[in-house]
Amino acid sequence: MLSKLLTNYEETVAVILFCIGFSTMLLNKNLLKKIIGMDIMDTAVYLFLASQGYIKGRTVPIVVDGIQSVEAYINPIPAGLVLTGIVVSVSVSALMLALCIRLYYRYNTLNLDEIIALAGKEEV
Amino acid sequence: MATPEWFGKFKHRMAEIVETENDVLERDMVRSQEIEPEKGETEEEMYRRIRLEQEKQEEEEIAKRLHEWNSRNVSKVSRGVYCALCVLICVTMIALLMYTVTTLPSFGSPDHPINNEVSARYIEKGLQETGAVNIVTGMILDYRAFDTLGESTVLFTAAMVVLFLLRLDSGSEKYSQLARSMKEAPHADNFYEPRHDAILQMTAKILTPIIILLGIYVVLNGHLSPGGGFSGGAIMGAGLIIYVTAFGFADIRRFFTYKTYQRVVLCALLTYAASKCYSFYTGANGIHSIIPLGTPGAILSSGLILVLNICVGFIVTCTMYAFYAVFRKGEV
Amino acid sequence: MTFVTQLMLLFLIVCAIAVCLTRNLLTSVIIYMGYSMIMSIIWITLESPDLAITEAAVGAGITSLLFFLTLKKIHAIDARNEVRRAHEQAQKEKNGGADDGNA
Amino acid sequence: MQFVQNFPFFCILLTLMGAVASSVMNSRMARRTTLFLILADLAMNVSVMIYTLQTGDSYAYKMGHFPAPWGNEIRVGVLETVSLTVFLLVILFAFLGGMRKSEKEIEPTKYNIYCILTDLVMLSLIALVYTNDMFTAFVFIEINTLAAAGLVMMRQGGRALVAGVRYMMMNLLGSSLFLIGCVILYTITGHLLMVNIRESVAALAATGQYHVPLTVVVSLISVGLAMKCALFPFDKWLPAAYSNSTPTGSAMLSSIVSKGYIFLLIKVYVRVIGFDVIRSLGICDVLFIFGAIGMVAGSVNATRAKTTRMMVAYSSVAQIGYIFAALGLGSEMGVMCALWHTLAHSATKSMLFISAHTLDHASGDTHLRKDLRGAFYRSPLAAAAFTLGAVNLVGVPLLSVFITKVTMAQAAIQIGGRHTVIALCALAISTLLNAKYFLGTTMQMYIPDHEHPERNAKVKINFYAALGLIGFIALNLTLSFFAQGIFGALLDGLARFA
Repeated sequence: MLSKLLTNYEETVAVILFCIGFSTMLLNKNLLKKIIGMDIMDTAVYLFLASQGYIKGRTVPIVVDGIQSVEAYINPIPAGLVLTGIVVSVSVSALMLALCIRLYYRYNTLNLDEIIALAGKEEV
Repeated sequence: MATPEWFGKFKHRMAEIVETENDVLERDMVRSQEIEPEKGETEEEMYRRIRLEQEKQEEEEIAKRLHEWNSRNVSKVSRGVYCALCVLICVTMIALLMYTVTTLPSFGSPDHPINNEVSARYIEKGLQETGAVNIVTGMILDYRAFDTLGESTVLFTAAMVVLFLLRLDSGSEKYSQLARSMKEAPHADNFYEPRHDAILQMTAKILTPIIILLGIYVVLNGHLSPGGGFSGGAIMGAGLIIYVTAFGFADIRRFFTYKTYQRVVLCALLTYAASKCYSFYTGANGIHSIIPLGTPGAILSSGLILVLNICVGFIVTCTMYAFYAVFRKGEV
Repeated sequence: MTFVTQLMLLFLIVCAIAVCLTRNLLTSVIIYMGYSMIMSIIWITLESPDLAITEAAVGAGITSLLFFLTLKKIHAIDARNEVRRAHEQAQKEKNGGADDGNA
Repeated sequence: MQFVQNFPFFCILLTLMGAVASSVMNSRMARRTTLFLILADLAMNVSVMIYTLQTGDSYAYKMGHFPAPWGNEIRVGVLETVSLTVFLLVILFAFLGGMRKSEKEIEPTKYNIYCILTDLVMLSLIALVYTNDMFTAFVFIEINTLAAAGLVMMRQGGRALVAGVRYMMMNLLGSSLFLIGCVILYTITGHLLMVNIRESVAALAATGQYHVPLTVVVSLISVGLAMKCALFPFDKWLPAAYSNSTPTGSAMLSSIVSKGYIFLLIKVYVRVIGFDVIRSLGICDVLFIFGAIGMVAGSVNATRAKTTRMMVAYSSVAQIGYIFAALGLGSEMGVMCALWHTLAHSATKSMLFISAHTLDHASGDTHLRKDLRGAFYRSPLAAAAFTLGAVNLVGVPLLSVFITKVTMAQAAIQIGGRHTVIALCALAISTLLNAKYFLGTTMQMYIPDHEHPERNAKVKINFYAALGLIGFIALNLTLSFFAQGIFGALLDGLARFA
């Protein structure tokens, strides 16, 4: 089992990164850290996906010299999906950072617990 | 207390440098408040005093609020339970996912389930069917174009929400308070403008054309080489950002305003949607598409993919620049 | 090549843990920028240059830039604290004797 | 191929183009565009619905020149079109009902962004209902999340922003879990298209290979979507998000955004994984338990809520619990019950939110439950709508939610054993609590306020709000009176859904 983990080292690292990101997002109180945690989580998923498409000894899926056999290129699908995913995650981070700035202007802090407590005291 | 003396001196010196730099800005800021210097005080000292007073007040207020918040019944027990629960969830998840990883085929081996007839067709017939030499581009902009249309929409949605959150309108009174706090915050960027930094401007003069040229290359060659609309657009956006950092917003307004942003994104996204409309409609109804695919490998080939790449490039450039501008000073 | 990849992956984990554990926000954002850069190298080793370009332009470029702008807006970078400490020290030196006497 | 079969695709593209075009319009034009888009989508969707009801079959529509496993496709059947028609009607009435009030609450220069976000929520809902591809589903989930976040924060006050950040945190966590679930599913099956995944999963389940990965996938996707719908342990963000938005925002969030995710979850269970496999994995029981706890916990919280909107929002938690408990029963009857409740709750809850906002406004911009005393005399129409929604959710016979409860009880009895006991207990407790808080609030509205007689004067509500409320009442009554026909159609659709 351990040897299998070592053979699939890319996936293993992706899983570890996913869990690091996940725990940062849950445990860290600072909003910025939560956002970074979320980004790490997303990149971990993309790493997992892209490592699935990799095949040893094959090259980039760009047709060279008219060679079009399956044996020559790696799987293009994961790369395409990851490309889409990266755009999604940059949009999400931009939105969250904008929200951070607004919250900071209002509450002068980025500690989420504190912000929630301060907001609770405001009038409805 | 064991800090060496030279370190203290160095720190002191650094602080002085930073301070003199800030003082120039302070002066403009405080001048508007019409405060007279106290007796026996130079102007310099007065600005420093006022600033320190303001800071102290601010910090005291924050400290007070923190104290209030702490004295409320923040139960440490529930926090502990929460942490323990999170750790438990994480450990369970890592175990389950690790186990899943062990059941997968080996890394780098060709017998993954995903290497099936789908990817085979992309590789074997992609060039003939889409005209794109770069199979990944052909896949995301032709075979799975619906996803990619959704992706551009995500970017558009995020841009709208960010503009909604951070754009300041002089017209509305209700949020003028926010506008004031953003524009007059001690370190707001409006105070830094225009700031003629010779080194930065020289570097930007050389770098900006190169970066933008690279971006254009990456966009236009999206179907031939690695890259495409999104990465090229991000590079061009970075070029614009460098330009604006060096020369200021007043300069970039000559050719890029909020209206430009709106119109470019509108045209690009509408073109994108319209061309996809055409290809989806013809595809589903079995009508032969009249758009020629051209010679593979030529720059003017692969039908709509080139147009789509250019559209995406424009959308991304403008959106990235808009993010930067709106983050920095609340307007595009 | 495998060795390099594995080293990079190890580095990735180290960076991720460091990002979570550093207290200073600026430091963690800079480490995150490095994380993105390493990620883009890993994309190259995985034969996906498209992703590498995108990650370098977006992850290490635009996203980090937005993080920095946010930090600036929330005063996490400014030298305010340093200035203040230096100023207080200078004050102390100016009327040093009295302060020491009180203490 | 007939021309009418193109309509779902037209809906998606038209809504997208309309949303993009609204970004350069002023608020008036943007509002008109949104209304036009809703009506156009509705018209197209009704014609597709009639077409599918006539043929009784579902069809796949290629998005592009390439057939299914290579290109994207959407799939249209009776179930999709009927549900979507109800959802679009809800959007229409919610938009009308909250139009004037939203205008006052939103910064005028940003009103067009509000319209754009409404369009985008609608777009992603249509795409989520029709999509036949897991990754497309993920992309549109993200659009839905971001646009809905904008709607949560529309009022820009401190509470709205905090509600927004809590909403975003939970939802992003949910999307990430959904994404990694999709990715692992793709890894072990090699497909993204739902029908192809089904075949591979059936093959894998038959060999017993990948039992644990499949369980992990299904639980990740379920937990991810449950977080986004605010199933019981993840429900902390919901009340703040729903109650601090604008009227249209709350109505859309409660009845459109979360329902899109539920529809997708049902699709994943029925079409992607297959219910026999789901049952063998044992995920159902977990969902059932949490759903049942949610039914009770949401109602208990609603009883203690001080403001009307909070009460309605907490009742949403309870109703989501109903849907998940019904799904967790793991039988066809259970899925039917969940689907029906998705529609019934969508129509009812948005009506409750719109009428609660109208009543609050009529009672002098109050929020508190106790201030609603005598509200009937101030705004009879809104009070009538609120009463209808309240009695409906309590489960008065002949109304739509009653059918849910009966179906659920039947399904639970069919299964027998512990399920029956738990389901019946949860149903009974939840119904009692529902009756307590909803009827308590409703009764109070009919008692005139003797201490302040001047408060009993009628307050004029604007034309559009009245239109929206009348539309909602009509929609709910239609769902109740023609329940048998609609239920039958849905049952037919479900058979062809897989």
